[in-house]
Amino acid sequence: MDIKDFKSNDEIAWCPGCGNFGILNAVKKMLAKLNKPPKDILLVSGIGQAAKLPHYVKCNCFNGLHGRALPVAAAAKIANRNLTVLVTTGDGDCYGEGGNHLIHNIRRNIDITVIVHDNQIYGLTKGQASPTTDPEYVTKIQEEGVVLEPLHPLEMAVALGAGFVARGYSLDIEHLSWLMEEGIRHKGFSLIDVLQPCVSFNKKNTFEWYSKRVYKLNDDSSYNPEDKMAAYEKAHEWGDRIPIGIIYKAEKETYEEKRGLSQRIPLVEEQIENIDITSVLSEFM
Amino acid sequence: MDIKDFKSNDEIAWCPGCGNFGILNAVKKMLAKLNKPPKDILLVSGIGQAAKLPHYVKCNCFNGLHGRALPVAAAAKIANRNLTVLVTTGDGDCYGEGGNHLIHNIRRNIDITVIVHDNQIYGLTKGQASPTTDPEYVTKIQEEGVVLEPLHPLEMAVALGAGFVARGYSLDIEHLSWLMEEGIRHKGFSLIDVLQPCVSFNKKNTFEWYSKRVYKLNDDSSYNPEDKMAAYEKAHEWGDRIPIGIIYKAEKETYEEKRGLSQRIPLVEEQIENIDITSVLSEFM
Amino acid sequence: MANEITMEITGEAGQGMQTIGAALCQMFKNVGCHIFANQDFMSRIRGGNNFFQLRISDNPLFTLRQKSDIIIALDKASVALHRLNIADGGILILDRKQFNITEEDAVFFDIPFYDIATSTGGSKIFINSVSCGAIAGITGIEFRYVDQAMGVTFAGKSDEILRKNKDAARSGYDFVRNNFKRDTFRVTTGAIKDTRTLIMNGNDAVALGAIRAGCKFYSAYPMSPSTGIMEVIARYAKNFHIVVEQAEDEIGAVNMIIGASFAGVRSMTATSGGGFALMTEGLSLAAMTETPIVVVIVQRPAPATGFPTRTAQADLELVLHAGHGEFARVIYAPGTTDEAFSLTIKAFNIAEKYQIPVFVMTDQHLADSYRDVETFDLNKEKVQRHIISKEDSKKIKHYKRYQFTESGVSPRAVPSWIEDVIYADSDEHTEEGHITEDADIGRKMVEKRLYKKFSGLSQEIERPTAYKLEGADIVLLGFGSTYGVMKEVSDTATDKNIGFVHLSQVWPFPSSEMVALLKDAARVFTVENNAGGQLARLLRRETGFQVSGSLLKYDGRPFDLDDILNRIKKEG
Amino acid sequence: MANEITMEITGEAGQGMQTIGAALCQMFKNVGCHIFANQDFMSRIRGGNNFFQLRISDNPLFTLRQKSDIIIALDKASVALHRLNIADGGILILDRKQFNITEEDAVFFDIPFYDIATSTGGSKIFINSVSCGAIAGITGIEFRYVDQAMGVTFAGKSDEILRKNKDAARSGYDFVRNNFKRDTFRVTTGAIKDTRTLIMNGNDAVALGAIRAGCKFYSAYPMSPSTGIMEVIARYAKNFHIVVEQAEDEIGAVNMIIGASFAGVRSMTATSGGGFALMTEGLSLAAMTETPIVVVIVQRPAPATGFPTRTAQADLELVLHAGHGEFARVIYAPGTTDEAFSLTIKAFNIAEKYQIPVFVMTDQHLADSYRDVETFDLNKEKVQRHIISKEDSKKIKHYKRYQFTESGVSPRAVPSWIEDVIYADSDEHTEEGHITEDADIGRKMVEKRLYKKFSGLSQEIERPTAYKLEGADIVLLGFGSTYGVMKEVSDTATDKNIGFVHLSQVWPFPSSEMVALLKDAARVFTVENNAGGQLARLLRRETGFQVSGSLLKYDGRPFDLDDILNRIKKEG
Ligand SMILES: Cc1ncc(C[n+]2csc(CCOP(=O)(O)OP(=O)(O)O)c2C)c(N)n1
Ligand SMILES: Cc1ncc(C[n+]2csc(CCOP(=O)(O)OP(=O)(O)O)c2C)c(N)n1
Ligand code: SF4
Ligand code: SF4
Ligand SMILES: [Mg+2]
Ligand SMILES: [Mg+2]
Repeated sequence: MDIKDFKSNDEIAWCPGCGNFGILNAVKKMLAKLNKPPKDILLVSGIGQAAKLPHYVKCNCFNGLHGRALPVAAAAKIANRNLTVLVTTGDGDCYGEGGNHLIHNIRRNIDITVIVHDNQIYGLTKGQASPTTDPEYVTKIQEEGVVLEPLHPLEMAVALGAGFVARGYSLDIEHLSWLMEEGIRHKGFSLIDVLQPCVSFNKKNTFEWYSKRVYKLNDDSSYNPEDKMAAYEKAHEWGDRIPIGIIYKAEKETYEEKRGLSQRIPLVEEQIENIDITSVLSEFM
Repeated sequence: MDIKDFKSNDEIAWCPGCGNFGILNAVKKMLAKLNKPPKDILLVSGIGQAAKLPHYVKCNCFNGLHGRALPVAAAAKIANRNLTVLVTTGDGDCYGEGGNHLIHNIRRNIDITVIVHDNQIYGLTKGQASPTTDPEYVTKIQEEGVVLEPLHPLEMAVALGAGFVARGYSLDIEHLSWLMEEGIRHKGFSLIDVLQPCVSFNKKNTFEWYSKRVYKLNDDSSYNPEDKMAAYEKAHEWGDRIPIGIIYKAEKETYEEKRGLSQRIPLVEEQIENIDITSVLSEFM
Repeated sequence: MANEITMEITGEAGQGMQTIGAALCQMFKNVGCHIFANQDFMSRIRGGNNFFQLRISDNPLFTLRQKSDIIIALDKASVALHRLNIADGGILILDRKQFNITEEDAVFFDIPFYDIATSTGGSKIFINSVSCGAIAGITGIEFRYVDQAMGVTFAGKSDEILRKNKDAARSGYDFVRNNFKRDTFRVTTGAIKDTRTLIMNGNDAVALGAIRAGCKFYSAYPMSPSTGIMEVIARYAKNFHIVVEQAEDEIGAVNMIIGASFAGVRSMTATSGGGFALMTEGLSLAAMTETPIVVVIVQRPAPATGFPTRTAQADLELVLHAGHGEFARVIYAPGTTDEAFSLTIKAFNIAEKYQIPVFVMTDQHLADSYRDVETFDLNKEKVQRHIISKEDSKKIKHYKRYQFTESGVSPRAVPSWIEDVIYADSDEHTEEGHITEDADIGRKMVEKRLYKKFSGLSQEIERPTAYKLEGADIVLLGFGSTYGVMKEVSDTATDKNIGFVHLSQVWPFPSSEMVALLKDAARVFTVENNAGGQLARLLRRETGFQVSGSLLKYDGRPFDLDDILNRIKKEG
Repeated sequence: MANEITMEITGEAGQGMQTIGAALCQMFKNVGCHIFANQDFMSRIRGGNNFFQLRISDNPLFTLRQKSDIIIALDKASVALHRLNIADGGILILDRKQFNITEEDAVFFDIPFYDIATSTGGSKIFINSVSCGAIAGITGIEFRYVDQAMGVTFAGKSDEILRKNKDAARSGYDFVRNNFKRDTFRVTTGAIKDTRTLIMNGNDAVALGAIRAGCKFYSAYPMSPSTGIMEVIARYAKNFHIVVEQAEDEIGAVNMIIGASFAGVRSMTATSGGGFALMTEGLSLAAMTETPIVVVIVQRPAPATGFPTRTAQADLELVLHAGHGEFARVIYAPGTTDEAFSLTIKAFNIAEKYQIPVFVMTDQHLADSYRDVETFDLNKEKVQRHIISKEDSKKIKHYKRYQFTESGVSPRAVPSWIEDVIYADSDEHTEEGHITEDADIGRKMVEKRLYKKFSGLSQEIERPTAYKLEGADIVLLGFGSTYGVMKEVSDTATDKNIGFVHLSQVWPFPSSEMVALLKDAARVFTVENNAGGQLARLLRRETGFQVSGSLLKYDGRPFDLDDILNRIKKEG
């Protein structure tokens, strides 16, 4: 497959210079490498700028409700385990409105990959604080600055037992697409939080701000992403230095395996025209 | 105040022998010690067996919707910071249906205390798996046993930056009421997960099962609940040994402090009869 | 000889009323009686007061009675609570010694349940079986039926347990044969020749309908009184390769079934009012993305938590309008178990045909009450698929998910079966499924989803049931579970001719048919388990027809035969 | 001399149409014109095509026109997109050089915006101010008004920025005075003598109403087009000691306002369809616990995400029936900014008086469009509290939260003010607020929450506005934002007499009043921004009255004057 095979004709509605473009390029690059035809890939999203991404890739797309991408994605995968299922979502979409689905789908451990475009702001609705907005950042709603502790998505995911927890940066497309590849390769739920500058509404966490701070975990060969305590520390690190890379990794049995789905034909292939229920009926006699 | 001052005349609808009775007794014991009149205390709950508790105590009570105790409690505290606000909730109520409110109210850090009656089962609806049900436990819905990773509420709370994270056991009333006292004393959001045997539907995690396993963290003077990494380890411990006590503790500025509510009169005391908005109107001229 | 008996077993939650009930149903069915049984329970696991009403007759039964001929009180509190529910000539069976009741009362019939249970079985848990035996004795049926019923009820238990239960039943039976001399309650047997009938409640029927319809993915969050549906599907899930997934909340549930359905799999959820309220945004998503889903609403009294284990029909208007924006939907309101079964299958067919959300609206009363019904005719409602088959999919190279068509329905492809990709979108979208801001496309999409689909749906409305309308002094009108009471009222009322019209589909509304049916009626009353008279309002909105009045009940309890008969009498 | 001009500024999102719009409104208001301005925007931050329509007149204005006399195109794409929107005799202003447009077109008027902006201000961002100056020049108003408007618009910016903007505007003004010779567009000035009028949109008015009403707690989740309300309240929150809390989701928001209200504080939320759908379980909780809340719904087209930044009135039926179970509610549907202000205050009063959820239902068109209105009469709707005062609370030793009363309303105490405790419960409950399973209490509680409160509420329905009904050939009927178009149609139509009836309260429905108003009307048409004709249905349901037809629009755009005039013409 080639990047061109994933070209969509839909006009891109993002602001010029937005960090989302990097993520889009990384997705396409990764897909080209994945070597699966577009028809066997499903991108699911909620609502927000991030959530528009599936329209800009030629793949199956389900662009659902704000906050609700995960249950759609998880169930689509259950219905047809041959689909490669990716979720593209925002920090508001996934960590705010969709928080409950995130924590429980981490527990579910279905083999899907979730890419969070984390611009630390609500972009599409014009700049309110998101769960990850830095403390004290002032917006039209948070007039005196954000007072809530930012959500720590990666720490939380480790705590919940996620098997693949990573952070990428939208400017480092090579690294990001590698992370996505690894996420897809990982059997089970993968969470990739991506630092994504919003040039229109996040005046603090800019390209410059991030670029100055990010460093690659995998450059440090002593870092062992299978060490949970080390992962907690790296997941927590934020400020002068921000690690990107695979923070935590653990092999676990997936939902599909535990429920025996992997051994049967995909649900979608079942014939349903004339299901014989007479034996069940007789139990009610 | 005396325990009798908190006696409610409502008939208790729990099963005889239920672990909830221990929690009820601990709550009353703690209230008696707190030395605040019932009228200045508010118990908020959702729906479930646990959530019936406020009816069995003489205090103000708001028994709301399944999963939605936290937003009610948080806002009641914002409206009247003189109220002591407690939430009594179940593992389904708080970690299942109410998961999103939990993670974001931990971030909000309002000065309320949340007591989760964690019987690792949905009691009131007759025994389906809850987010904390042990793996492989069989129910009428989970016919082949639970396959989801149990939610790790304490680890998650630490990850999210909660300032008071504890576990109690409903049979150890003394210890539990002490935990509750500490939780209330703690400025900010406090989470107390309470091991609570359900004699009707949880045939695994019984009194006997828990009693064999629990041990008190505070018996071990070397345990420092302000050490986050240690806290992660203890929060994760489950199986042959289950720690109870204060797992994690950290001082943080509360929501009320950050938003300047502590310095002004409670919202509920504001006069609203003739608010002068002429200066605002002139800005629209 | 009675050709109809009503009995009631009452006690605390946790005393096993459900087990006795099941055994008695089995027993009387095998004797050849028609049965109707209803459980009245509180929202608690132990204590309080629950009861089980069981009617038996040589005519088919559909509803409850206000009073019972035989009441068995399993605890002391029940005696006072149910004393007034005894019908003329009825008896109240109790264990005076155990309850420490010394007063005399002509209706009392004393059975030392506790002593019999402990002496034969060794524990008071055998009281239930003693009761079954006693009932058999009083109604004069042969013991072998008790024996058989015990076998079914305790199938899977150890031989020892089974034996003890049988012994306990036998002792109860013998005690009665020795001490109870009236034969008022002897039943006529053999009304049903073929005992291969089903004893089933509404939840069972919906669950079996879903299995038969090819539902392969079921996701829900537990909520009384709908949880039984999930339990039944879960029980058979492995056999039929169905995935039952308990969701984290109802929002997760509805979005999951949308996801599975988008991927090509028939999917369903069930819930009650509060959970349904949480799903409403998702319904709108199903409508917008044109993803078929089936949502079962088992109504219970509200607002908010209300009476969690009781019954109501107060969410008709909610289900009619739930979900923001305007789109076509279908609402079935089965009146009986057989309708619950066949309309659930139809719900899947229609959802898939029109790519819309379809609702099966029942209530706690239908969901939890048992009747004997003839085994289902599996040819009545067959599975009809409305997707592009795998075979045909191979030919498709260019696909538009929302192609404009005459019918408003665009051919639906399954992702990965066709060569092209599929875009589904919750924003207003083009035929290709991409976000648009175009006014004309928006308008045409609204027309597609609302007008065009509605017009197709209007061609296949379930016909209302019309019964004894000719010459009726009063016509009753209802939907859903009130079928039962209307039917028996029609058949029983003596001083007046009572007909009825029952809607098992409330939307699209069968307007012209209703006008035709009702226009000559002397007087029309709706019978509704709600306070608003919602069906009457809907009728007026759709046809202009105004009913003479509404017989409403909104205390969480179902109607019973006597209640409606009395009210009709009062109406004059 | 024109006594009415319509202009349009159009370009990409992010080009600053809102800033120009605000400056122009300010300028024309100070000249003494009435204005009406509406923003048409896409759901994106940059690019695409947005436009701003501004009407000025010496008569009060209420709605849009189909075509504009003056169009300023700020980018090349806009020229083609808006060419057909030019009214007879109108002009399209463009920067031919910059857009590289060589074709001739009689309507073109070329202004080298780019060159002027860069030469005077040093950057193309000054194009907006050049445009303002140009408009002032074309409409012939004195430059000092531009100067003043610039001052207001750029208040808070540095002196340098202000000066550059003024220079840019001046250059635009001068360019036009030198090059544009027609005086067709010169405006009559001084229609408004007192320029202390407000320029405000519906969201502003609702927010100010809430502040004035004593709302002290506001919680919401951002959602277009309702977010503006939260922004305005947040802007003034500190001054008025209001806590504005952005919730984690809409479910959190509605439950938060219930919690704060239970604690005694007036509380509000606002949202749009999808968020409202998520709140519906919470509405039912407010009703059951009898906790007053005010919920504002700013409608936008759906289903699902729909057109997020556009307008609709399609959620009337949803708001009428949202929430499981049956309970009294009130729905206001303000037609103008002043109504939005005063009905928001009334919403708080009524919510508190009846302890129910009260809805203020607006839509994107009302929310985002600006008009000049006389400054609000603060005596019209005063704050009336309906809680037990702190003073009176001291005397209360025994309290029943849900005491049965004649009115259905139980005196409401504030926790900690009284000596007793307060139990509020989402289950069916006793007068004391404890869970009950009792049928009689349940029935009486339903009657309390539904019948009794409804009957009180029916005594204080907002009267519909009736206008020019006498001798009307056609009576228009609408709710909410269509007030504007109906009013102008009535005043403008020449070939027929057009009257209208406007409902600013849709529930409880003013049934008898409507019958009285409409019964003699020759023909009645509802005017609704939806596809279902929902108001017509409601009218029929409540009164039996059937309208002659419905003028519907469901493409996400508001009605305009010409559209309705044309349709009326077609109706004959
Ligand atoms: C139920 C619901 N609530 C609110 C919205 C409005 N909304 C759309 S996008 C968005 C925030 C998006 O933020 P994020 O997920 O961070 O995406 P971004 O635009 O920043 O990429 C909100 C609040 C909605 N569409 N649906
Ligand atoms: C929206 C909604 N969904 C579902 C329910 C049904 N329900 C009531 S209690 C409960 C589970 C309670 O479990 P938990 O919180 O663990 O409490 P427990 O009974 O075990 O103490 C459920 C699912 C409900 N009341 N509301
Ligand atoms: S608003 Fe921010 S996130 Fe959205 S497209 Fe523009 S720059 Fe990107
Ligand atoms: S069901 Fe379980 S949790 Fe509920 S009261 Fe009974 S024992 Fe306690
Ligand atoms: Mg974001
Ligand atoms: Mg529990």
